[in-house]
Amino acid sequence: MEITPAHYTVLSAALFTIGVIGVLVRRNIIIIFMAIELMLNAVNINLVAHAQQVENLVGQVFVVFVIAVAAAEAAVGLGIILAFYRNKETVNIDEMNVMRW
Amino acid sequence: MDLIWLIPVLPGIGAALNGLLGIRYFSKPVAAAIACATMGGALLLSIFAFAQLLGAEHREHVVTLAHWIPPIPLQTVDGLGAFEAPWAFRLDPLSGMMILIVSGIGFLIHLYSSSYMDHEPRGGYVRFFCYLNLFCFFMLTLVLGSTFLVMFVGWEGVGLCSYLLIGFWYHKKSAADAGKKAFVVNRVGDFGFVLGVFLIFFTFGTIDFREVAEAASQMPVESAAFGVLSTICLLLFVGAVGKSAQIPLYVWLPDAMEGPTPVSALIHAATMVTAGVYMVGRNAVLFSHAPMVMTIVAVVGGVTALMAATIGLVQTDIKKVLAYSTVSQLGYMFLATGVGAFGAGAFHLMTHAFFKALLFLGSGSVIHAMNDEQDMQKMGNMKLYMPTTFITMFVGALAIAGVPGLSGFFSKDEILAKTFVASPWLWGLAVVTAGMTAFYMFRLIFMTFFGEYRGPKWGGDAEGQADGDHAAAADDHGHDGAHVWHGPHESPKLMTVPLMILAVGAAVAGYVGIPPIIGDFVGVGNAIEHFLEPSFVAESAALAEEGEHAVAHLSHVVEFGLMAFSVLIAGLGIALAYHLYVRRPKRAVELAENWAGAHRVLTNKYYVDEAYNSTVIKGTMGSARGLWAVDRNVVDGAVNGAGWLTRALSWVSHVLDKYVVDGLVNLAAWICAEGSYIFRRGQTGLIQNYAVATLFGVFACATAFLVVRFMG
Amino acid sequence: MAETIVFYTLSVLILGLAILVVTAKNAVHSVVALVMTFLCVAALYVVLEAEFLAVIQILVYAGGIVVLYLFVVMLVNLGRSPEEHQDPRRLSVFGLGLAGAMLLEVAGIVVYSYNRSASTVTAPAAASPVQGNTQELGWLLYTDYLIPFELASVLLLVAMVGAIVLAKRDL
Amino acid sequence: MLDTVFWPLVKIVVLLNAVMISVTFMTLLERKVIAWAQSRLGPMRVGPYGVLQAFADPIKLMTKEDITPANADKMMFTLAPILSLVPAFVVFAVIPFGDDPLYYVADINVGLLFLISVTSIGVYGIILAGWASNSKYPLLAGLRASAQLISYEIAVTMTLVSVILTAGTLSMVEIVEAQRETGWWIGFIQPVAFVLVLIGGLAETNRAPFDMPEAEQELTGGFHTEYSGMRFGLFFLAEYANMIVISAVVVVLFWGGWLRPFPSVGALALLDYIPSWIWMFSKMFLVLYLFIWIRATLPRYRYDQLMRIGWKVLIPIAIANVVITAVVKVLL
Repeated sequence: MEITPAHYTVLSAALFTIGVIGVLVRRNIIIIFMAIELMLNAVNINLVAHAQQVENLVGQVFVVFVIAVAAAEAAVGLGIILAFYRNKETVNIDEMNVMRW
Repeated sequence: MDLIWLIPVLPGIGAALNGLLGIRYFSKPVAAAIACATMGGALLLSIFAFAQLLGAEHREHVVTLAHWIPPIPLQTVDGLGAFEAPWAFRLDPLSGMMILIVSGIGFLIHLYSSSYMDHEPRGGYVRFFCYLNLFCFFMLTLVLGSTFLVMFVGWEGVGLCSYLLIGFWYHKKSAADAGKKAFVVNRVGDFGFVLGVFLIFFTFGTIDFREVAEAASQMPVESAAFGVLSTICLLLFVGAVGKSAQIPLYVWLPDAMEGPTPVSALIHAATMVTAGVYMVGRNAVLFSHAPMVMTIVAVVGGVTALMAATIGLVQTDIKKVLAYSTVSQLGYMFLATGVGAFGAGAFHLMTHAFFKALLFLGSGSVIHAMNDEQDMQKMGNMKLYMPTTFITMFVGALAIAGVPGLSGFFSKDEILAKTFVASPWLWGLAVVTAGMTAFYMFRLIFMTFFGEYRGPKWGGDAEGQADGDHAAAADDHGHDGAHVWHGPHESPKLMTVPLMILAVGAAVAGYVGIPPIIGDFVGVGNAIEHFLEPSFVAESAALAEEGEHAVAHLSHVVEFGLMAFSVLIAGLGIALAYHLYVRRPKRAVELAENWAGAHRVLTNKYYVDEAYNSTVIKGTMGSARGLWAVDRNVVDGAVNGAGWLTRALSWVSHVLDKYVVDGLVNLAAWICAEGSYIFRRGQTGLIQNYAVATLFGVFACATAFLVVRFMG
Repeated sequence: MAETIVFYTLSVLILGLAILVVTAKNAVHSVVALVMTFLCVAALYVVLEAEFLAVIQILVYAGGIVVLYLFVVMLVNLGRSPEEHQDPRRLSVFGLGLAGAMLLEVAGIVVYSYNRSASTVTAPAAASPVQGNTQELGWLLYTDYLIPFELASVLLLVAMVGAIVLAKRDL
Repeated sequence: MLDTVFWPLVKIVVLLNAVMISVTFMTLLERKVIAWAQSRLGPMRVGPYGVLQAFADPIKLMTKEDITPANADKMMFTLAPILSLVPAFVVFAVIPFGDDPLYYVADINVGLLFLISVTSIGVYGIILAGWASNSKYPLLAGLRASAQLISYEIAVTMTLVSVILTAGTLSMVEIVEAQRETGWWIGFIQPVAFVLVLIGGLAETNRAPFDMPEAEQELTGGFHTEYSGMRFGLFFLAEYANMIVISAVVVVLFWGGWLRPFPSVGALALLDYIPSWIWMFSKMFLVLYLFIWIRATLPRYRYDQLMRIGWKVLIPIAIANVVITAVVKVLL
């Protein structure tokens, strides 16, 4: 059976869904971040697969940008987590509600 | 000549340095050095500029430094005019002479002051030099200014410096009051001056001296009617009267003697007070076109000369004598300008600057020697203790008395001659004044330097000790605060050298203006009059028509007679003084007792101050009180009534606000607050719930897509 | 055939490890699973003829970002599990169901779409003056996508500054 | 199938065995060289001049008891040495040891990048080993080691960019070919880059003077304190394999790989009769000897000094080098 972009898309959707579930269910914010990385990777797989399908490298260019943005996001996000942890001694997202109301 | 703007600016820099930094940081020698150096620089520049001016073909040079006020459209008599004021300086013969006088005498007085003011604490010393430099800055601006406005800057500036310096010892109430008096009296004059400048702009559309003079020279001479030119001149003359201490505004000058003596010499004898004469001379063309005002000027000058001289006869304070003498001599200058002899006035201005500065500095030296004693009755026989001061002052007195060969003789004689042509009555006044001048000056000399020593005793030192010791003592006694007096002594070199230079000046300055009678004989013309002429005369057709009477010359015989007569009068005055104060001192006292009424009037200066006090000052105060009462009862009452009304209204408004408006607002807020309870439940602060909501939105979209695709 | 085997193997690995990432109790285990996932994704890129991206994926993700996560996990080494406290109002179960439903929907849409238009019309890429995956990618990045590329560098700089500011106790 | 699967597999097996054997002799060489540097004899008992010591050590490690601490995270504890060893071996795939395809496993067009990225995975082994031991010294050492590796990886990668610019390719084989074509070894063109890569290589392999993660005096042995037996042996193997990789990389990038000296001078053509892999191995040996020499000579850095040098000296110099190289490249 030939592997079509549809396969990659479904794989990507599955990976993305796992990421979504991680974001929605876990309470450790670091793991939530990791789940977000999973989602980004799912998107990347999609982009690369379709770039190959249409024989156009623009998709890969976008992956490069996604990776750059992911790096920036990780740096700042983890910085925030560390700063928060220093003040509140927790990484539980349920306890991060000081800005509510 | 393009650097003439530096002449005023240099002392300005000195003042800024001393004023901004010096009072906190500079030591006495540094401050004095800065002040003297800047003045010396100004003097050098003035000499160079003057030399170049002598060599120049066209004896007028204008340097525009910057545009101060850009052209502003203002209403004039012929439509809109552009009011424009550049920072422009004008060097012509008149201002050239003035900058030489101001910077030269200013420099000498700076030198003199550096020693004279040595008793001052450091701060006061530096402050003094700051003021002095500032004064020179403004005075040079005044004389170099090319427009009325620049001149006015200097005019007001010197007034300010005069105020500051008169009140230099501000802790002394009399000094502070004298400064205030000078300032207020000057305001009256300045008011006239400013009005005059306004009228000039309104009439001519410009305030540049040259342009105004050219415009005025095209207008007819107002010999019959009192026209606009006459009004301008009268207003300007009011300014001159204030600044140059003429009747009725002379009262501030005697009081101004409260200031330090170098200040009196520089400001209140040599330079500032002559600004009025300079200003009238500067506007000679205008004044020539207003003969009626000229008459007023001449009469005011003559009467002032005589009146001040009579007061001077009986004063016992050495500086007061000199002050009244100054007023009197200024009267002379106005007399000269009033009869159209602008050159003679300016000439006298110059010679007077020399000998009066000399006399003031000499008196300062004496006062210094007498431990700040100013009363001549407590002096006497000072020639023994301070020969240099005596000789130089004696030269000055001879010069002012008009003894032939010295400067005062030439200038005074020229004024007398010109006055005789214009009006023998005024000449009579002037001659009597000349006699009195000789008398009171030599009364001063004789009371101070001759006779017996009448002053207080001093400890320890034997009388008549060698002068050198005292000079040495004078050098070091300035250093300690508790200044112990060792008896009268000669002043230090820094003070006597300027005296000597000025004495030489007083002796020889007259030779630039040798009168025709002698000049023709020796073959020398009247250099200064010829030199100054371009400043006073414009190409005036109108004037040329009526010019005959102004330029009429005297025959040599008459002139010689007049000269001989005035010399005789002066000699009589000197002789009388010698008789009364050296030969028979008791006779003077008897005379005063016999003529007690007149003596009292003169001693009290004709009760002018009292008269002003009871009329002008009382009147002003009374009306002020009246206005105050009106203010308090009527105006305040109205204001308070308005206030009460406002409060009453605001109370009503407050009630409305509190119960009606606030009620509505609170109601709205209450509704929001109650309503928000329902919605607040959704705001859990759980970010994942929000994400679920987002996901639900995506889900809904996808479902909608599917539904549309497959069902629809 | 070979591609099919490789694809399915990698898919199973990716999804399995991803599930491990999300479910692991210990955060360090999550991180290790994440690294593995990324390595498998890199392998998938190689299959998709994107060698450069594969290498970059390893270099940046596995070698850089995830090390950062590991660091933070170790620095935030808690005495109590961060999962202990649970807000009663969370909608986790609902979210879980919703995500599953989403997956089904998307899969349905994808399958349906690809079945309907089996072969998509491909827009052939403009002829590139260079050969090879890396070179062509570089060419695109430095010509057509130069400005986004530079912006990305600025973004990274800003992120770096921000991270330092956030993480440093006292500046 | 034979060419795509079988022969590469044979080459991989041969290569891995060669690496492991050379590691054993590396340990012997190191002990001997350091001993000579310290006027000692070193191991002398096992075999003539202690040559067989190279086999005695691995046998000892393999036969020792393999202890897992009670509170350790067992899965990670087992995974860590593997994670450490695998990248060290994987990179050998792209290193060309000679001019013929026979002498290398694969020539991929992003070879250098592949090398960099795979070595960057090695840090997980160290950091996880430290964490999984559930002991404070290994944890500290693991954190230190990973921080050090990441820091110096940046410097080395930046430096390699300038080499790539000079050679104009990412493929290891083509880099060597480029040096043959220009006739200049890149080490002569980029001496600064060479020094930077050498220093960075020392740091990345945790060699003296950057052997902070295993500083015995401070950390009682480093991240592998709790390891024993063959698991410790794996770390050991990984470290020395990494050293060999670094030496190979230095030789390939800077000193002409398998090329004879002065490849452009025709007069030395007779040197071509010596097989290319001998040139390669002799150059690698020199570099390895230099590493051991440095270890015997230089004292250890303090941790803060190490990080400061990495961030404040090496990285700025590396960036400057890239900029200068780029400018020169554009101008020429």
